Amino acid sequence: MRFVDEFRDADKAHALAAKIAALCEPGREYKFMEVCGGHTHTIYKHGLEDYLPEAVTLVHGPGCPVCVIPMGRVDDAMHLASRPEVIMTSFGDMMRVPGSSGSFFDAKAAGTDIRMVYSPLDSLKIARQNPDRQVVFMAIGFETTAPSTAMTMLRAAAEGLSNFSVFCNHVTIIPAIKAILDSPDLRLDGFIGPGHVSTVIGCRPYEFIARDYGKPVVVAGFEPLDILQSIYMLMLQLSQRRSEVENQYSRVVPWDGNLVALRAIGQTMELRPYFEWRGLGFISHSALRVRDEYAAMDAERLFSVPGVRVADPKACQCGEVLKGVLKPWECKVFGTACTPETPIGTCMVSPEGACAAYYNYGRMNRTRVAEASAAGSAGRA
Amino acid sequence: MRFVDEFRDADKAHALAAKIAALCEPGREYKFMEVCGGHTHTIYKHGLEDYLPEAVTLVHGPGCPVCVIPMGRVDDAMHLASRPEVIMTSFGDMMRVPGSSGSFFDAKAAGTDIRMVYSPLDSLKIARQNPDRQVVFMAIGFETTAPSTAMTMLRAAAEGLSNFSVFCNHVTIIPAIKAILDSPDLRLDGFIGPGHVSTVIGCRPYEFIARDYGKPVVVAGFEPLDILQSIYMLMLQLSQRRSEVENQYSRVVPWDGNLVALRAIGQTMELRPYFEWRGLGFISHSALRVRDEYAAMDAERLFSVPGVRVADPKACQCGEVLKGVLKPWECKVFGTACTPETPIGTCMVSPEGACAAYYNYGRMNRTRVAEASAAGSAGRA
Amino acid sequence: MTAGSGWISDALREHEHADRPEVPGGRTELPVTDREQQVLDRIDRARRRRPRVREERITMSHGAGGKATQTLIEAVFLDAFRNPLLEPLEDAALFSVAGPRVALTTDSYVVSPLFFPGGNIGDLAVNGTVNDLSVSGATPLYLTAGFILEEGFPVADLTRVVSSMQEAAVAAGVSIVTGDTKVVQRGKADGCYINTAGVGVLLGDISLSVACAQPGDAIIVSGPIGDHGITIMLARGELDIEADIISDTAPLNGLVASLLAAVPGVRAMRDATRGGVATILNEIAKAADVGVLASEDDIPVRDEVRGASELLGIDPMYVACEGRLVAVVPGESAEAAVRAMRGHPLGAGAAVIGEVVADQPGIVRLKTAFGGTRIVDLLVGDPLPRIC
Amino acid sequence: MTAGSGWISDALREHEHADRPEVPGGRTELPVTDREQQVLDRIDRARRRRPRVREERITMSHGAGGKATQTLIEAVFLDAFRNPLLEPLEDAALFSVAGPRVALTTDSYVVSPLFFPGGNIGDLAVNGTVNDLSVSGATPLYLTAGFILEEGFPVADLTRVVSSMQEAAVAAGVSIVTGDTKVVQRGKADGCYINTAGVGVLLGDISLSVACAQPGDAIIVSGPIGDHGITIMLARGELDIEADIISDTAPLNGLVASLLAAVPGVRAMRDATRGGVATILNEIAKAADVGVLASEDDIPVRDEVRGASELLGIDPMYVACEGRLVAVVPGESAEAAVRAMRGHPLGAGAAVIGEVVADQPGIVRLKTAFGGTRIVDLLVGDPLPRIC
Amino acid sequence: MCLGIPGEVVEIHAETPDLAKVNVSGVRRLINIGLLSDDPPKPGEWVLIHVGFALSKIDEHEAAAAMEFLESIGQAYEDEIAAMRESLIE
Amino acid sequence: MCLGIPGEVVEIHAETPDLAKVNVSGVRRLINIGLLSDDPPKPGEWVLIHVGFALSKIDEHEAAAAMEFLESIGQAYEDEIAAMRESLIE
Ligand code: SF4
Ligand code: SF4
Ligand SMILES: [Mg+2]
Ligand SMILES: [Mg+2]
Ligand SMILES: [Mg+2]
Ligand SMILES: [Mg+2]
Ligand SMILES: [Mg+2]
Ligand SMILES: [Mg+2]
Ligand SMILES: [Mg+2]
Ligand SMILES: [Mg+2]
Ligand SMILES: [Mg+2]
Ligand SMILES: [Mg+2]
Repeated sequence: MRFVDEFRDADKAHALAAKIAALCEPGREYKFMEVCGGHTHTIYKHGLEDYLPEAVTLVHGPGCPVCVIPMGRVDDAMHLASRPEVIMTSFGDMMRVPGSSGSFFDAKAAGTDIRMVYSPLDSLKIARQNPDRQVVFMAIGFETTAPSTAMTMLRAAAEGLSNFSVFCNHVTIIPAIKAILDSPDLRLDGFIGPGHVSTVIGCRPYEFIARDYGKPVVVAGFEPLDILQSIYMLMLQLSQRRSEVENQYSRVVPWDGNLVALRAIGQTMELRPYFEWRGLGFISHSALRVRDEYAAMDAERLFSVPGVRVADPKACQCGEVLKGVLKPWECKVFGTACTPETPIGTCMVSPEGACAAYYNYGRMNRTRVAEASAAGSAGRA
Repeated sequence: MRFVDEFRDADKAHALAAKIAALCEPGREYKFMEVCGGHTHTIYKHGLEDYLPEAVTLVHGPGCPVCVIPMGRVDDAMHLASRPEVIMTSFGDMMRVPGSSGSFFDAKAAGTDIRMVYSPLDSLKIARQNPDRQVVFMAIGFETTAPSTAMTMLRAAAEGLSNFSVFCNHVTIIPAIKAILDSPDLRLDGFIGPGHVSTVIGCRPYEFIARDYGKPVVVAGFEPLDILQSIYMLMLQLSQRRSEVENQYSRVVPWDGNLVALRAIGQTMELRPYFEWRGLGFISHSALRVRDEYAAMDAERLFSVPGVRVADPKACQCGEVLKGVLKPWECKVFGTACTPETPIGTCMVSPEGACAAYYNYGRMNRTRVAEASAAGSAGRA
Repeated sequence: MTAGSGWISDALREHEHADRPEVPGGRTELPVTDREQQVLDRIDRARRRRPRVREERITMSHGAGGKATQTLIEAVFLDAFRNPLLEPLEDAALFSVAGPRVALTTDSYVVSPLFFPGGNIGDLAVNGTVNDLSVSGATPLYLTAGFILEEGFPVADLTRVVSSMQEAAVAAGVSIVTGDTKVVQRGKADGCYINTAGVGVLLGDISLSVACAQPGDAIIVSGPIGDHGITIMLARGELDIEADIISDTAPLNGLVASLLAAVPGVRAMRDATRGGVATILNEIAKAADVGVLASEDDIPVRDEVRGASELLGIDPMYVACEGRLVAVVPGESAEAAVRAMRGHPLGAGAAVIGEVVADQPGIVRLKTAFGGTRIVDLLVGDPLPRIC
Repeated sequence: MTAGSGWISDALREHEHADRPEVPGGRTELPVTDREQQVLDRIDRARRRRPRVREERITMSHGAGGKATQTLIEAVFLDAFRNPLLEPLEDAALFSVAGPRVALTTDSYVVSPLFFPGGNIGDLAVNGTVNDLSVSGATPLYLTAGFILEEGFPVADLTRVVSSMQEAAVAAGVSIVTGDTKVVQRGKADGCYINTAGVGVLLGDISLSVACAQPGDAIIVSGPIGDHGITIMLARGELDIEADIISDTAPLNGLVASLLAAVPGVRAMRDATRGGVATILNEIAKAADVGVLASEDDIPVRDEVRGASELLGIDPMYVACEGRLVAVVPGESAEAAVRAMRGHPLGAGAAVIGEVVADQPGIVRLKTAFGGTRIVDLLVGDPLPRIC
Repeated sequence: MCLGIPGEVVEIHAETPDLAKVNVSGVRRLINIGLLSDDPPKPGEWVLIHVGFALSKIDEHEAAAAMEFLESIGQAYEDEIAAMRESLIE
Repeated sequence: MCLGIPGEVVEIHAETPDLAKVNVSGVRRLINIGLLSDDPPKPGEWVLIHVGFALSKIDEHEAAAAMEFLESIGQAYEDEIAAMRESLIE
């Protein structure tokens, strides 16, 4: 696959790893946060940590769309879905996210009409096919996904579809990063910037990080070499005592983002005064809601939504994991009470969730792995 | 079973048979029509003909509710049923009656929403459970069944149910008997009168047969001894040169019928000017339709019904069988092209249809049967 | 809705028991890799625990072949059916059979409702297949079990079904040695369908076939007919009819063994299921090209079965049984056969109901209680409640 | 709508051929009983004719056990599967098996759509069960076939499915010797579900089990993985994705025979179906309590399977195959095994994909193409298309 | 015409006196007795049931009379048969 | 964040120029290119696909530059390794 395979080359990874190792100042520890869950996924899926020196630690950030949905919103969605006239549509990732009484998947098994879609546009197809039902799209995701929801709303409006609406849970990444930067218990040396969000918002929004907090940011692609190169670029900035926003993913991310996408979002959605993030609490101006002009497509206004706040289960330490304070395995219930089969926190649900990524791909003794790899004939490290 | 088993006693049957045989005038043939398909069913199911002398022949009449439904009405019903909002409800007997493009059963297999009910009241239950659908009850039957439809309509009206209607195909037996009496090609010596119809209409309506046509009528019950006794009573009238209406089934049939039932019919339905009977053609004042006062429950007015007339398949000789001109097996296609699996005519569908009754129960060589019975240890004739 | 907040507390309770060696001084004491390794070891122990189905309902995951499927198989099926042949959970069960010939049969069970007076789909699925083997003259040994579950099916119901299967298997002396589970979307099944295939062994040179029926043979039924079919029709509730009647579902291998021991010359046996006794009589008439003459008076039918049949306008001769067999034996062995069957609890109501005759080959006739004769043909269509 | 007015003309045409000896002078010539007898004889001849299913769609009657069921069995199933063991249509098929041990397996097939590029539910149902027997080391001999049909299912589709089954059975050298048909109400199934159980015989003392895997063993896959699963996902049409890819459904008994002939020391085989190759690797790790170390680069995956998987965010390792096996062989036999498999058309793409190791028992690790290592656990849930 | 089955009224439905529970050979069903409102059946009385409605009451007196007649001719017939047999034996 | 896959535009949908068929490793799907209306992709160009939408065009020039950099350090690394090996042999 073009633009994929060439960025998975092991030889180049060794070269980059050597460069990174060479940049390590003796005795210094480096902590970088990959903001985006897609990066977390790549890191574990490809075993990228095998290439990093001990001194470099990756901290998994809050950029997993599913992980930050608070339980109350899941319950609200479930409440909507349980209306007999409603067909709820949802991305596959969302299906296993636990609300306080089970997931969409459980509700579907119990008879609630919840259907999985690949694209928000599929919801329109379902709406057209079921004119006597109300199709509600469970909109989740960061700025990457919001434009697709926006385009789908514009399309529905153009068609005059009257039975399609959006339960809007889109969130914006910058306030979350800011919240993390402001949290007292975390020391980071730099950020691996979210590549796909940046195709929409561009690189400028990160400048305050470099400027005000003095932390380097490298917007990174999603292949393992992209991430390794970004780490190298961060190390290089640190060694040169620079703190800038750089774009490793320039083949995909334009510096100014996608204006059409931003316009579409702006036309249909506006910032909420505040929104609850799982583990991070309420963050102001951190999420989107449907604009008044599209009230007829706003499920929150069309149907009454209980909107109760549900406290996370006490055992759940997702907040600490999302902030990068705890490693996934350091959560007390990790792997015993909380597993991908029975996720207690949402970080255990999505393949982008730090806990799930670690559990599914990373759960092994790296020292022993390294030995085995060296010995094993099937490997080729 | 009380009122059943005691009327199935073989010893008494032998006694009656002997009495009947004794009444046969040498050289004379006796032809009695059992008007009612229920009687036809009893006759074959119990092998009653084994008790009758050669000189006595039973002619099967038109009193099978399903057999007289013309193809056009089945097609109309199918048209109604195929409307997406309609749930058609039907008695089991009706399910296999062929229209010009298959039966209800076939339509159901192809996805049409047709449900079997035991009682018309079950249709109300379905209507209550499906407030957004239109439940149409396929009403068929003679005066026996019409009161149940009428009571169901009255109940629906009392409840204010707005999604229940009736596709009314109720027919009345007297005009059909008159049509047979007037048909030139048939000579009958008397009638075994329909017992269950008579619980509703009583015995008086048959008086014209005795009076104007000089044929004896005995209203008969449905157990084999009832029929045998009725034949005996007919033979007795003939031997005494009487022609009267007698009531063999007095344990169930009041001479004046059931006034409540007649009132219920009269309140909800009225005579049609004419109606088509399969095989018998159009007979005036021979069927019921919904009264104007209940127009909101008349499927024929609520929905447009094509009302096309469909000619019976050319090979079909149901008309002759219904009039008693042909014995079932004398129809050219009997048992080869027309079988209960693939009925061409409706007489092959219902267990009360003469052809079906003969095919299912009677299809054997009676002479050989008699021999076998005599020899067989399992029998006890 | 599955789970409820209950599952979280459940999971946590279990977690408490995840024999975790406490790190004395808290996590700062050990280097990171050691602490991580301890967590991994704890997870490893938790994973090796006895699996438990936490969901209240079957979800698509239970059929996807992954962890949920494995948990379902181990916690529900293996746990109930446990035997050395099933236990390896390999692609096929391996065993030896001692006997010159092997009998193989299959049936799918789609009964609705799944639970009914006298049984449920589980014992039905075991007994039905045991019976097909038994009436073939085989000693039933091994069963397969294939489940098609509908998304949303309550796990508690599945557990009940499965434990009934095991009880039925134990009662019949057979083992369920291999199985399969598929889950289909909601609305693509009716809760639970089960297929069982069965393997039995024929000892000696027994040779049974309805084609062997000969004029003069007696036809015997092992007990009152139609109980199962009527029970099911009433259990559906649509007819609003109540009656104190229960399904006759039962394994017939014991009864068959008694019969074969007493009457080695038995010509054929069939278990009367769908289509009832009438269908079997027709199968005999057709296969052997003989006439069958049965006697209505001699056919055992319970009052309730008769009452319900009259109300619905159906004929008990066509109504299904699930624990009755029809046997064809030489006329001279009829008495011995009935005696042998009556000696077994499941044959207490055995009776000769007719005989094989030479004339009218292919046709089944019934001497009615009234003293007449009528044909009993194969049923056309379903036995539909009728008005006329 | 079934039939159409066409069925009447059909029936009449057939009636014309009902070799009816013409009564010379018409019916008045003969006494009534003789005429009646002639009609009865004519009917008798018509009834003994070859049965034919006239309906275009399956109706409830086809499952009621009466005439329609019998017609369906004879005209569709018996006609396609005809063999001496099936033909008596007794309650069980009887046969002898020559071999010390017998293998028994079952699987239900609920694939949707029923017809897909490269096959349909029919050949799938035969191949799948043949494969479970084959990978157990058995020579597949006899299959059962249990159908659950949905009211309204087109008879033409059923006929296609059944003839594919027969073709697959012939190709695999097995016979379908007993069967069962149930019909469920519209909306209670998805057209057609099939269960097949299979009996095979183990010759010699071959003993295969994933529990026998030992450190040093090589793990081999017989060809590119995931073709079937991706084909089915795309064939459903909901994803609007097109690709020139067809199911790999195939009978593996020939390939297994070649492998066993070349490498008698084979430890175990599994056919990779639901859950894909990843699940089998986990089964090995768990059953033998060993580690499994596979190499991403060595696992054959077609471009289209990879492309579709990337688009959908799923992992080909978990995608189903229906004609691929995973074999565990001693390390020293790996080369011979691959050579033997490549000599067979169904093993042309065979490759060593990993090895059994002693450390991290119970865990499957994958050396990624990138040179890292990751765990490959059992799949949780369905492979769901994902956005993130 | 149309199926009619005799059943014994077991009880009148308390809330809806339109309905009665009838017993047919040990099988019970609620049926509508609205068509007999001129003379509603009491428990112990028998009715004829058709499609869930009681169509008429069964007159035990008339039934007994019918049986009597049948028995009388049955008796006469048996006497005759017996006489014939005796004459044959003689 | 969120899955993004590179695909090659194969053709623009004739009736709805909002839609384009893309090819991902031999697999084709129609996707919405409305978000690229400022500079619509032409057949042969590559786009990044996310939930059925093209989110951005892939800049081949930038990709080549990135590759060049990676290759250069790869080369440098290999030279170094080779040098090291030689030094060991010596
Ligand atoms: S292990 Fe579970 S509860 Fe703990 S942080 Fe991870 S997802 Fe949250
Ligand atoms: S055989 Fe068929 S076509 Fe002929 S009269 Fe009877 S029902 Fe009608
Ligand atoms: Mg809903
Ligand atoms: Mg309809
Ligand atoms: Mg069977
Ligand atoms: Mg069976
Ligand atoms: Mg059987
Ligand atoms: Mg299986
Ligand atoms: Mg199997
Ligand atoms: Mg299998
Ligand atoms: Mg297998
Ligand atoms: Mg069967």
